[in-house]
Amino acid sequence: MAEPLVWPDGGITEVPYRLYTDPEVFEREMERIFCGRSWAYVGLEAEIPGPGDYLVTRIGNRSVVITRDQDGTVRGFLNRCAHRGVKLCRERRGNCRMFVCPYHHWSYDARGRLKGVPFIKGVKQQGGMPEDFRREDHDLPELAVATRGGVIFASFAADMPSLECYLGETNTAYFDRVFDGRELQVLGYARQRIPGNWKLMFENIKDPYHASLLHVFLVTFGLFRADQRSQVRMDPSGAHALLISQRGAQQASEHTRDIANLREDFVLEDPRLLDPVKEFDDDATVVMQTVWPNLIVQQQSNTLALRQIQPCDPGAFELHWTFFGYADDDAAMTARRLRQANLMSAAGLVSADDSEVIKLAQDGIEQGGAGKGIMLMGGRGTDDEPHMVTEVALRAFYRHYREVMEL
Amino acid sequence: MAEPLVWPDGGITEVPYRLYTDPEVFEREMERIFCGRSWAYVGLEAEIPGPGDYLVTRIGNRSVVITRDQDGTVRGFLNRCAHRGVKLCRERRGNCRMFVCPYHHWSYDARGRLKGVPFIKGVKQQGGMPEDFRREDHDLPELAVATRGGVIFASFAADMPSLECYLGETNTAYFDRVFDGRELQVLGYARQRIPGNWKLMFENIKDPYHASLLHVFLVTFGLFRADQRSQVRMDPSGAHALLISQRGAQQASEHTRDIANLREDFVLEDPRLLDPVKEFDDDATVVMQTVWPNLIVQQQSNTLALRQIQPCDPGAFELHWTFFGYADDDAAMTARRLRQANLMSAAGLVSADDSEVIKLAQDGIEQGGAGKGIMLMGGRGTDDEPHMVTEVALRAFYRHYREVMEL
Amino acid sequence: MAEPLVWPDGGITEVPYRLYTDPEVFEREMERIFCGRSWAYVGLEAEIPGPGDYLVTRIGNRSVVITRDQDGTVRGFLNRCAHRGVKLCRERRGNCRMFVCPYHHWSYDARGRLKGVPFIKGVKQQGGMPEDFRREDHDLPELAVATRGGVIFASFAADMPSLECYLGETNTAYFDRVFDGRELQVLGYARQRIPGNWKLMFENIKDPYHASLLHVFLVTFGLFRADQRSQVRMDPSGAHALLISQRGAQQASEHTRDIANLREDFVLEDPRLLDPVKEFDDDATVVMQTVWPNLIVQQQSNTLALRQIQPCDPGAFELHWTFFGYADDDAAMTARRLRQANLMSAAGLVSADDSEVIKLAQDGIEQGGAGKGIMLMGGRGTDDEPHMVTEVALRAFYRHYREVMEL
Amino acid sequence: MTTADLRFELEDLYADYARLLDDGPLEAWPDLFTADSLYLVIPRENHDAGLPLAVMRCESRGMLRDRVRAVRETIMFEPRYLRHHITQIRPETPGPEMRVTANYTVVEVLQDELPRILSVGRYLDLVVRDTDGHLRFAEKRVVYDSVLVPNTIVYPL
Amino acid sequence: MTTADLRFELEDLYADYARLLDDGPLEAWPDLFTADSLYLVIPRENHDAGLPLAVMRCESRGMLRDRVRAVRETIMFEPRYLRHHITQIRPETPGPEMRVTANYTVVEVLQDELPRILSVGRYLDLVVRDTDGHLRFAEKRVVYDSVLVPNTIVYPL
Amino acid sequence: MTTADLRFELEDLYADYARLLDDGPLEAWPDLFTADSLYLVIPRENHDAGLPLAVMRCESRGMLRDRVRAVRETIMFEPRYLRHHITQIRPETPGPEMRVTANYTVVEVLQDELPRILSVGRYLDLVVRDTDGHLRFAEKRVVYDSVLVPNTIVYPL
Ligand code: FES
Ligand code: FES
Ligand code: FES
Ligand SMILES: [Fe+3]
Ligand SMILES: [Fe+3]
Ligand SMILES: [Fe+3]
Repeated sequence: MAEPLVWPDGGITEVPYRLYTDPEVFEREMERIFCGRSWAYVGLEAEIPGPGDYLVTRIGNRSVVITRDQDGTVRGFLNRCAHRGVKLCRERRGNCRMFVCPYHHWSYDARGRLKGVPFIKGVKQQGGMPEDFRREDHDLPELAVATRGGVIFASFAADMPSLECYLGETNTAYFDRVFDGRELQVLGYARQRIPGNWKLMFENIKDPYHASLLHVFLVTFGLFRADQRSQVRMDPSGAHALLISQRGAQQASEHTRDIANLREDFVLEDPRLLDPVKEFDDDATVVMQTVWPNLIVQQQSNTLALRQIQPCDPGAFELHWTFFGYADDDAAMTARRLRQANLMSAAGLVSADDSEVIKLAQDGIEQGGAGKGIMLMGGRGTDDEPHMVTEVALRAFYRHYREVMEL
Repeated sequence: MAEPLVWPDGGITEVPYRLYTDPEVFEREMERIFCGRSWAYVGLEAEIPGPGDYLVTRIGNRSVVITRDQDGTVRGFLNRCAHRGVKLCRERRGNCRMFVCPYHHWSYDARGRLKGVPFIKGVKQQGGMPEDFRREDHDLPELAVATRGGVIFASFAADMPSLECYLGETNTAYFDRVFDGRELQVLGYARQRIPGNWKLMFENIKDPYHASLLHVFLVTFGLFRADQRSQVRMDPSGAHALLISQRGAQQASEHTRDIANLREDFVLEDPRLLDPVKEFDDDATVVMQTVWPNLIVQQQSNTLALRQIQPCDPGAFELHWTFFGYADDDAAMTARRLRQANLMSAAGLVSADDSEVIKLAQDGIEQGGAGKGIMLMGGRGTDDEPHMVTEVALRAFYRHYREVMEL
Repeated sequence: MAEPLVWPDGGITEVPYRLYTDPEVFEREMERIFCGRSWAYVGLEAEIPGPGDYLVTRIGNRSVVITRDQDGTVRGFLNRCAHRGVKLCRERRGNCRMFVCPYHHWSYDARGRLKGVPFIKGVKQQGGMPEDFRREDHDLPELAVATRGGVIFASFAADMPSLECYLGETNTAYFDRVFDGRELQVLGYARQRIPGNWKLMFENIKDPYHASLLHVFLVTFGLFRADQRSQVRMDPSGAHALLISQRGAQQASEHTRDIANLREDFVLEDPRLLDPVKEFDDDATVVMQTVWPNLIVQQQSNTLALRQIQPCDPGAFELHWTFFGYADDDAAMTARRLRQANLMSAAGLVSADDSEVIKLAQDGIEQGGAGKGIMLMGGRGTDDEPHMVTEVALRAFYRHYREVMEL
Repeated sequence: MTTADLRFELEDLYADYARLLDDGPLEAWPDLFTADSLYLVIPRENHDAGLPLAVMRCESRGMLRDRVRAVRETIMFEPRYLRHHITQIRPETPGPEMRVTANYTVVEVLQDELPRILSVGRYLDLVVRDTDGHLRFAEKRVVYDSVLVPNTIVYPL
Repeated sequence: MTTADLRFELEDLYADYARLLDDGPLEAWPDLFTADSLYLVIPRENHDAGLPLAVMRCESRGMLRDRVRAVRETIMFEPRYLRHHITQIRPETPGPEMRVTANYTVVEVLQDELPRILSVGRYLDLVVRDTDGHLRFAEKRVVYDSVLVPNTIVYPL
Repeated sequence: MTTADLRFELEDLYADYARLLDDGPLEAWPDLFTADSLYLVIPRENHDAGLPLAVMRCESRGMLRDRVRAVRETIMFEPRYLRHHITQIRPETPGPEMRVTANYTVVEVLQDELPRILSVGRYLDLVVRDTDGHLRFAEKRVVYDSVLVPNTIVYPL
């Protein structure tokens, strides 16, 4: 890079602001983190139930096609024609046996293998491809694919470890808690373009400290409180994390006085907005799981959602939400999930705070001049902690980040 | 450049994607290709018929003024005031004797020679320009101008060869086929901003291979078919090219089966949309001529148009269409040209495919990671070919491109 | 920088166009000029009359908070939270005792000193900041503040000279002419985003040569004429300048013939648009003062305004206008100021010429290729001159610019 | 065919809707809905695919009021101005119960930023004559074409 | 002065025009034109200079149908949503043959992109009472101010 | 409740207002105002804060004419096309003196640039029946939300 990036003395307790603005850092992140040795979330099996069904999504800055082949196996490949680079698939979802490029109709199978080249032998003994042209030299980069509990992950690396050992024991266990084998039902999508660096999204979700302060709505209704029973757990690498907590009551406490504008008198006119029912075996009412490099699995009361992070440039990323339930939900549960969704996504009574504060963070960071953020809450360690007054999961994230980025 | 660009082993059969995205490559293209030793199309004499008439257009990233001086000679100069860089001319077209800068009213003649500097001697013996200020030191860069058949070309290079030897014999002949000395009549303009690298436009026009596949409308109505009589011809340098073909009938053939969505049953409700009449002496029904560095001359049935390429940045260019006929066209012919124009430009039944596929190409190319396009159809050569199953004109283009760019 | 910038031989009479387009030059300007050793205008005391009142503005590319503390002293600090960089203050204006960051509610006092960190000691003996965390290590960068005549200036440099010696004698005197101790009354604001380099704004105001040519409206109504009595005066450094002139009559003269489109027959249907009354002791009807690095003080007849320059990037800046009068103005004078404001700001009958010509200058400059502007009107010197046929103030500006930028 | 007065009454309902959201008071906005009204802000892709997920779902006027109060008291967001354009207001059926469709665009202005399109789409409404004689929304489905939301939708659309 | 009913009938004609283009079915859109209607999409610079070249020129309802079929079956393009705003609908003359002018904006949303203005301009129309009693366009000139087209105009404006 | 005819007369007044600014002749635009009319173009922040400063302030029809003449003869600016959309035209009070509010957007097209929103906001108007029987603006306050102006406002909004 122009000037080599020097990490501050504070190590993982300090993050240089250049990481949020430098195009070369961004390029390196795309290569090493998103398109490197990682399992990226790409969709749900329920979205491509039948043979030939496909979806188009993005890993880092690359468009990929995920499809189910005729044997029912999930496949994936880079969405870029081998001929002259055209983005092959234009629809977000569809069904087809062969993927035909619009420009010269080269066609590829479910694994991105080049199967057809019009006029390859020419027309009327004229033109066509040279003798030594071999179709198999022009297959598209195929993705490794792993699925678990109906969730699809893909990787540009061929020799990835299994999803289980990638996630680690604890994270696999909590992943299975939601994706327990029951058939999933997609309730719908929401998409945002957030004007901040993609890492700010992970920092936000891995940070329980902010939740009890920024999210007045949560605190007001006791959905999340600094004095709740809770824990922060990571996998050994620090890449993934779990925020697990248990709902409290709507009441003031010594720990809510810090919240400038807590509204103790706020009583819902229509309480159906918040009528959670227990649906998992443990006591956790909120489990937020962050999976390196692009996924957030959210169980907030009865709202179940996957958030996929698609970076655009150093200063912006897209956040794609998939809300889901289970095929065996009754109407009341579905209605509940849909009502509680008011708290989340592009107009979320809670998540609006986050997308707004991420913009404010990027605005502040881009002001130029050297600078760095600090993450000292809860000390300097990276071990699991049984409370939420900590930034431990951020430190663990950056420990892993530095290894992968070699920064 | 940051890292020197290494051309792939395939030579002119392979184009590195960095050529479509790198700002330094783009800068170099502006200097060497557009503002270097080339004849750039700038307009028609019919657009500036009288003394003092002028038009403003762009060569590469530079704004230029083309005007007819009082003797009737066509002149051109850089549209940038010598004083403090202001873009002199703001109107697209107009008439004036002197070109006056809005800021301090410095005035220039038709050749961009500085003629007037207000208060040059000061006011009341105060101020004004220093003794040694010589107006003639501040003339604007004048352009070399060449015209043929009513078409105007200009160059920033003073010592250009004649237009004829620039085009070469064949291309001159076909140029004269359309611009045969008859008075031209402008029918109107269309302008597009296409989100792709400017070279993708030339690749598209120089590529007959795509026409018989992408353009279902053309094929459906037999306007262009892989099995038509046709030829691809270049000038010796490879800079310019001609695609010449002859209309077939609307019928299926072994060579149309490749076209996924051919519509054999598509019969026009109003056939006037396509009622070509022969108007040139040869059998060609379509002649597409590409003239380095910025012009496409199109004769598609009875639609005559010039397309001027104005690059914006590595990822976008403007395409400026000038539709024309001849002053001696009868009303029926004019009506025919205007109806057939439905196939072309911003909403063209045919050219829409091209502007859309160019965007898809740029989208695919910009996905990052190394990459290259391949151009092997019709072999590896760069000689004229008597058929359209070939990418020969693209190879010839890049042969010349590499020479000029020294890449 | 990529290639080191070589200044043309002409010295301060020639400005290389790269200064208006190069991002590295821009970065350097932000550091050295705006956030370096300079007094930047940030607002009026009348805008924050009471304790706790604050306003948010920008110095260079940095957001700053200017506030009046409980003792009535004006203070300022960088608007960026020390925790993770969030832009603290979101409102343009307001009142508060402590500044609380929305993200984790860290709170700062009027000098940007960190006063509160929620859960600093943890919750229920869990979490919190480490033992060695000291709040005072995390205060925000405080600004030096100076006020004169109700106008507030701030600096990122701690050891600035007094405002008086920064402005120099003459500029201080003329500054005091308008800001004479009378209470100021804000009449309102106007804001523009002008697509040009920020220096073009200073060049424009420091250049009396253009006023008598570009501004046909001014000349038509004799508000500004090349043959008026006038002077251009600088401070010793050349950073600041004064254009002082005296209104003439609406009549043609040998010196107005240069103006192509002078409208001698233009008589106002409603003359109230221009009914200036003398309100200062001297004969000057127009005094335009430019204060390095971001302020223009304008007295144009009875229109009093401050223009603050906020650079966005090499190709754009924001211009923030504050129109004001005096608390003791009578209704007629206020009405007069408001009517004369028609000549200024975003829709100004006069200043529209300037914002438009600045865009044309940037458009012309960005055309690429080497290039430079020249500033020879009135010779090559940098001394005060008793007339307006000169670019002396621009030369002085660039003399100082080169010193500060070390270019 | 609906009568002229009813048409203008309808136009005014939409004008009031826009004004209360753009210029306030926001607190009065829920009064344009019936007590048991349904208000949805839903991406066009969900609407077209028959997926129920909406980014705002208020199943009563009370829920609308809760939303308004959250905007006022609990949500943290940057100050902004919004401006509606509601056009092609088209009652599909005459009478006291009207299916009404309209196109809308909401332009957003953040402080010191240039205006931009926040949301564009159409309204699929059911307008009824309420017990007190006023026209009100019994249903309002805001189906937005701008599926990729530029950051946050804070105020109702 | 035209009567209220006629004005609303006219408003509804434009609302239907917008809906059929934005929400479909596109196949029904040509039915809003007379059999021998003229439909032009022409850049303002050509219109003002008296140059005849239009980027879309349909000289009959049949040609409109051919255009629609091409959009459906032959043209290759990225998926997109469009949304019209048609305002200041102004009948210049009363009676069965009305010269009508209106302003329009079409906002385009490409997949995973933010909304943008595709085209802005005015309609210069001739609206007639057709034999079957319906109002239809005998002429529609779409004169667009946005002379530099952002890539492609696929659907009629 | 105002009558249908009056409503349409009002709609036409705004349509004429838009047309004269967008398509000209600009010289006829002041005739839509009364002789002693007040015309203001004022940023919303000033309007909301009770600050009187407007970027355009014409205190009579004569001043409007002076502004028009300056645009024609003295101001130097790049050529541009403008297009208005005026919606939610809402007469607050019936009768000869009407307080009218409306929302507006003006889209600007500079030569060889893509269209962009120049200004967005609302009109706060007083419309009166003038002595010659025509409706005219006695007051027009253009309150613009787009406080940061993209360069220059040359033509009235
Ligand atoms: S680019 Fe895909 S087939 Fe040619
Ligand atoms: S910049 Fe052209 S005359 Fe000064
Ligand atoms: S970022 Fe400001 S308190 Fe955490
Ligand atoms: Fe949060
Ligand atoms: Fe083509
Ligand atoms: Fe000026």
